[in-house]
Amino acid sequence: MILLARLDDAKAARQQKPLISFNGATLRLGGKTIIENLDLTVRPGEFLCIVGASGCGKTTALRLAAGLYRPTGGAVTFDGQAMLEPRREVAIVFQDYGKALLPWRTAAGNISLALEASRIPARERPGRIAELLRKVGLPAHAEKYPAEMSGGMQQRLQIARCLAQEPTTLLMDEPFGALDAMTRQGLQDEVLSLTAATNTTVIFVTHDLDEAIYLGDRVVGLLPHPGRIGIELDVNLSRPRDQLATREHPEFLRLRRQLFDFIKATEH
Amino acid sequence: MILLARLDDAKAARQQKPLISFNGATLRLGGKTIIENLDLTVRPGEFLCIVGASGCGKTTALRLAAGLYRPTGGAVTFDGQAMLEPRREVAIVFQDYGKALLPWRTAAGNISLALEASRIPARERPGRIAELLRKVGLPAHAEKYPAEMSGGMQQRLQIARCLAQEPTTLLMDEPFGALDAMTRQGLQDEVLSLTAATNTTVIFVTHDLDEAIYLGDRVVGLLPHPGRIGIELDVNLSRPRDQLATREHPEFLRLRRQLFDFIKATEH
Amino acid sequence: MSLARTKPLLLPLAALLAFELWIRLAHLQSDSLAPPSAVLAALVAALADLTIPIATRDTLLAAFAGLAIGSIIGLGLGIAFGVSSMLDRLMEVTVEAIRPIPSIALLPIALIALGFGYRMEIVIVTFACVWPMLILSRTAVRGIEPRLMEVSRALRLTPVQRTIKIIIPAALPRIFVAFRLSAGIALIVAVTVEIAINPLGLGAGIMLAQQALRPDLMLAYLVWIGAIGYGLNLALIVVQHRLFGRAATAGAGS
Amino acid sequence: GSAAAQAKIQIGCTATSDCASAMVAVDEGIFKKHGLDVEMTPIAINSNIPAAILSNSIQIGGPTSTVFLQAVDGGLDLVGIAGASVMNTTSNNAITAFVRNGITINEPKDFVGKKVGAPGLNAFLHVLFVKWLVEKGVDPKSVKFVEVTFPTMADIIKSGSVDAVLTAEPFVTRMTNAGLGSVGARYAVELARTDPIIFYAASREWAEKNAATVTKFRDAIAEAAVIVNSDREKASASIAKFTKQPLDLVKATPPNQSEPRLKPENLSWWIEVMLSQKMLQSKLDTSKLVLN
Amino acid sequence: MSATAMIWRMASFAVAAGFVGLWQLIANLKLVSPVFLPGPDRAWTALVRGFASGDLASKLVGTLEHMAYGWLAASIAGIALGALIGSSRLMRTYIAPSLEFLRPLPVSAIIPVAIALFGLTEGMALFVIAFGAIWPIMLATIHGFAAVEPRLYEVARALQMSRPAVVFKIALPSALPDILAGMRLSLTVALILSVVCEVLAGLDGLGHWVLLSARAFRSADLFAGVILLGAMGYVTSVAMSLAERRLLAWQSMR
Ligand SMILES: Nc1ncnc2c1ncn2[C@@H]1O[C@H](COP(=O)(O)OP(=O)(O)OP(=O)(O)O)[C@@H](O)[C@H]1O
Ligand SMILES: Nc1ncnc2c1ncn2[C@@H]1O[C@H](COP(=O)(O)OP(=O)(O)OP(=O)(O)O)[C@@H](O)[C@H]1O
Ligand SMILES: [Mg+2]
Ligand SMILES: [Mg+2]
Repeated sequence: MILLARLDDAKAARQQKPLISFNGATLRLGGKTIIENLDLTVRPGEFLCIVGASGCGKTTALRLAAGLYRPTGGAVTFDGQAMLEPRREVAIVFQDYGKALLPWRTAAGNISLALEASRIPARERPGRIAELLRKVGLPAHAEKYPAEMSGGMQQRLQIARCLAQEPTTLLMDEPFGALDAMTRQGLQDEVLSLTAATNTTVIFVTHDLDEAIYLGDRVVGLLPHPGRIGIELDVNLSRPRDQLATREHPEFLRLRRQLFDFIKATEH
Repeated sequence: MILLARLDDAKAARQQKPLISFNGATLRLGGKTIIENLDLTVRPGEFLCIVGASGCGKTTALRLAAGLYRPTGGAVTFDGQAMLEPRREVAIVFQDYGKALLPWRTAAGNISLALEASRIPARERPGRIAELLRKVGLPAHAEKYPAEMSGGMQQRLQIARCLAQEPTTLLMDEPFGALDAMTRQGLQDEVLSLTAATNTTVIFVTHDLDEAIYLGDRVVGLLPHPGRIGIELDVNLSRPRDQLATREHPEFLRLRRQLFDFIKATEH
Repeated sequence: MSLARTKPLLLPLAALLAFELWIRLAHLQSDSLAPPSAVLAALVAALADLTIPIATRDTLLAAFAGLAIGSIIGLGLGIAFGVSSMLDRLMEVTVEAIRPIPSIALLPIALIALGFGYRMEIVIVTFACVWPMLILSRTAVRGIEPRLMEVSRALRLTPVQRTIKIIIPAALPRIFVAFRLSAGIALIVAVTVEIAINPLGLGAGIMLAQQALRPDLMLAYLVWIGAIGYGLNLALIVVQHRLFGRAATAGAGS
Repeated sequence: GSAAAQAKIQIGCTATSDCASAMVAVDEGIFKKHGLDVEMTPIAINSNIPAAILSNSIQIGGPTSTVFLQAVDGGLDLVGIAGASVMNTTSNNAITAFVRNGITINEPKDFVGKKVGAPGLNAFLHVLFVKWLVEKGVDPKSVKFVEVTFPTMADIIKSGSVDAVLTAEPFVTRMTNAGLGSVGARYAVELARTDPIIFYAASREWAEKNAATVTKFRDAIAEAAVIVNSDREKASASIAKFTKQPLDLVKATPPNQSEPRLKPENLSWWIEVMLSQKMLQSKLDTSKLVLN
Repeated sequence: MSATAMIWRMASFAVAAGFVGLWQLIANLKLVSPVFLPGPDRAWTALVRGFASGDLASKLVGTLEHMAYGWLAASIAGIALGALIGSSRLMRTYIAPSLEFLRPLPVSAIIPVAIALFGLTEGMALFVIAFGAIWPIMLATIHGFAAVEPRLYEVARALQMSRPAVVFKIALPSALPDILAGMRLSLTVALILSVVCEVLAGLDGLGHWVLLSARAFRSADLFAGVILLGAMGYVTSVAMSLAERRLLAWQSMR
């Protein structure tokens, strides 16, 4: 059911007008061009993955999409309007999870922040918080402060807070970087089913090629110095995906090899 | 040559007395037992990898080995003496790289800190710093401040600072978590050759099972709540290892499957 | 002068104008208040005949000397207390009991022990400057990212190295705030000592003007003191930007 | 000794006309004539003078009788060395209790329950006023005293925060002219005393070591006192110069009478009054208070 | 309070007692003239006598009231102004420079002006104390706002939080350690200024007691007042520590 719906969605999306689009976006920071002339569109409901070598500009591109940076050249638009400020329907999972949590609030309090921002009545919050904590595998840690949590737990907490926003668009910057393989796979599937169910648009930055292919409708590889698009691959793997079957699919392996060669070529 | 020497070393090591040993080490924090009755020994020159689910206590175990925590029960010894304070010959790569760098010093300045600590004369430092930056792939970023570097760059900078200490023991907490596959493989080989050349003892925490097997002489899997040893595997793969050949070796695949099953079993 | 530079002046100018009008219209007669125009005239006259410049030199000499000594002592103690919670706890009662003692209450004793002049004033300014420095630098040290302290432990930095290379730079922005605060306090205390006892500097000038029933001159001194403090603070802010430069701006994002 | 005589002598006084004799002696070169090198130091608050003397910041000071006696009572070893000013009809006339508009004082009893501002609690005017109340059979405890410095009196009377202030010229005239109230009582006139207001004092140690200097100082003060009492122009000029008050203002009020001689018995009335007001803890021996 | 905290406090008192012993020794050896430095024994006797006569107790209450109201007013105004300036560019350009001009004005010199404006009232005292005590709080708040981890402001932007929400949920809690340190300093400043007010404006309180004792050269009485001031400072600071420990519990976890 969901599988078919999603595929149809993807088809329909091709014709739809883009939700996020980079039109020749350029960004200079500290006298250096970090991103140059980036053209990229993301359709509503699409799951786009970005990969690339360390320092190539993935985080920067995501921050442009989030409205945290304004392009110094070209434009970034969301739903047809210039993206000059972050919007509430766009949630961002930051790469440096340790800094993005409020150290004086417990896990529950940190999630509550997002609920408060969307003016969810106080009595509804505890239920929502418990549900979200369960989703990211932290049901027993509601009363812990970030400093009392492991790196992976902090990362999951941040994801929970973003989900609390009930975003229509999710920007994730290496959200599973600190997680072990199992927890990671669980969360991958959680994010996939969640975004499929709510038709959420996702831009997902990762350095893990398998992850990018497993999750994405499309994978974009960035070239460094300055950041620009080096490769763009459509992922024609059926949904819902399966941790064993999908990863063994010949198409998966083909894409993996292609991306691997790309990344390898960009080093040095 | 090195290969043989290393194998012989490993053999000899079995008879040697341990460099680091946990003797029934227990740690309670905030009223909860995080690590319980941990028995583990690391021989001089050994490369030990620790894996385990998120929040199982890997970081905590490493901090015990580093002398950053004192066990509340049992003992942790280094070279026969209780490890009550960090020692200069033991370098630690922290998981939260963003917090472990001095934001007011440039990349070069951050590395310099370790050189200053070991009283390296000022005129020798620039050469050493350049060499270290090159090793971690950041030769062009000496004058950048941490806030101007990408996550992966910060992580590599921290590694460079630890190497600057010229440690006899290296404790690394998910040091490559923010790196793309290529950079990561390059650094894995760099660390391997470096530690082999200087016969450095390493405890390496990772959530990547492949990485653990590829790097380690031995892999330990921790069980959560409270953290204790669940599995211990010797990695009988020849050295030097090779990113392609080693990873395709049947022994590698066997170990991988074994670890995978272990981790899978620990989740719920 | 561009519009942006005049903006900060709008509020005080409006206030002064209102004050002038009020005094003139209400025909206020007071031995403590005078219209701003008269104050300005008195200020110009006192600047021209060098009484204010000389008094300023005397006050600043005492204030700076006390500030320097007090800041060093306060910083040293603040860092020590921030690093060693044992020392902090042991000294808590003593520090917290001595800190609130107003130096003005001890002035008669200070006068007998040290006499008039710079020495007494410097000692009292020092006493007053130690505490804000101590309290705020202690807070600053405690607020340092714990991971950085662990880095310094792991590198086995000596206590001196740790202080110079980690603690002070990490706490410096906050310490600087404390120093700016102390600079203001030093000026205030110096003037207060002069008003209460010490026959030199701006405070003595205020007292003399007041007793001579010259509210215009008294307020001129007051305005001048405000100007000095303002200039001092501005200078310190410039130094702050110089000191922290790109590291601070890079760290603070946009 | 002669060496000490050549050293500069600092004389500390408050900005009043009481030390006019010293001011005139400086201005007219009388000290110089007697071989003294003197400099006048303005001191803001009279009660700081004993401490200033003891710390050797000044060698000679002009404390009020009350400050001096309390200092000696507290254990400071001071001696009076020459007279400065004494109460007389003119000075007593200048002292009043000035009441604000809306308050009428017909007799001393009317002060009961009122809030009265004194320029210093337990200081000269306050002690006199309490003495007056006691003599008129009013319990001083029934009056609430607060401290109000001279320069703020006009503003405070106007604001109605106090009902009356104990004050002196030129403030009486200024406040009357400004229409802030009226004179409620001339208590000093009614007491009609002629005891010292302020006299020159030094530490006993210094005075005994510099006996010759003290003699020269007394001679110079005696000479200057004549000018103060007879030549208002000169006196006013010197006072204005020292206090930085406008000359017109100074001229408007006659300076307090200078009286260079100081005898031990001059202090006995003060001792008695202060004892009765519980301001002294011991019975002081007048003979030790003044250097002969 | 836990047992260990109790032991530490006892140890701290023991250290303070050591200092008192030293003071007694100095007094006994007459290193300083007993006229100015009475031993703790004489000061204690004077303290007991003062309380027995009921005088000292009423003065204590007077000072406590001045301090408490002044400090509260300063805290509320300081945090509000600091938050406004720290979070609004408009305020920074229009208001901050004027405040920087007022900051160095010595309270002792403001008092005559305040009396002219407010009369000799408790309101005047409140104004003067708050005027002096506001700066540490305001400065600390502004700095605390500036030092918030930039990533947290980005989180707030991403959540489209309203400006009040950003102030109350992100900036204020993050600045809380700084603000509390500022409030702690201000508490002392408020106490000192209460005394200054009492001394210079003749309001009833310990400051006046100390002043009269100093004027009457009763050093034992003076020290009795000083001891009370120290004790007040200590008690209020302990209360402050308790509040800090509660409010900053998260900080000790780091
Ligand atoms: N300071 C602390 N106080 C209380 N509990 C803590 C503290 N630090 C860690 N813990 C708890 O100890 C457990 C182990 O944490 P640790 O950081 O060692 O996990 P980890 O294995 O490194 O996980 P990850 O892979 O996610 O980094 C977690 O459940 C965490 O909540
Ligand atoms: N504030 C800044 N000022 C100057 N240069 C910056 C700034 N932020 C990032 N850069 C530079 O921009 C480049 C891209 O950084 P970015 O963080 O986008 O990389 P990334 O692709 O996310 O890398 P990683 O995978 O390591 O996180 C890097 O070379 C970095 O040094
Ligand atoms: Mg990045
Ligand atoms: Mg960890």
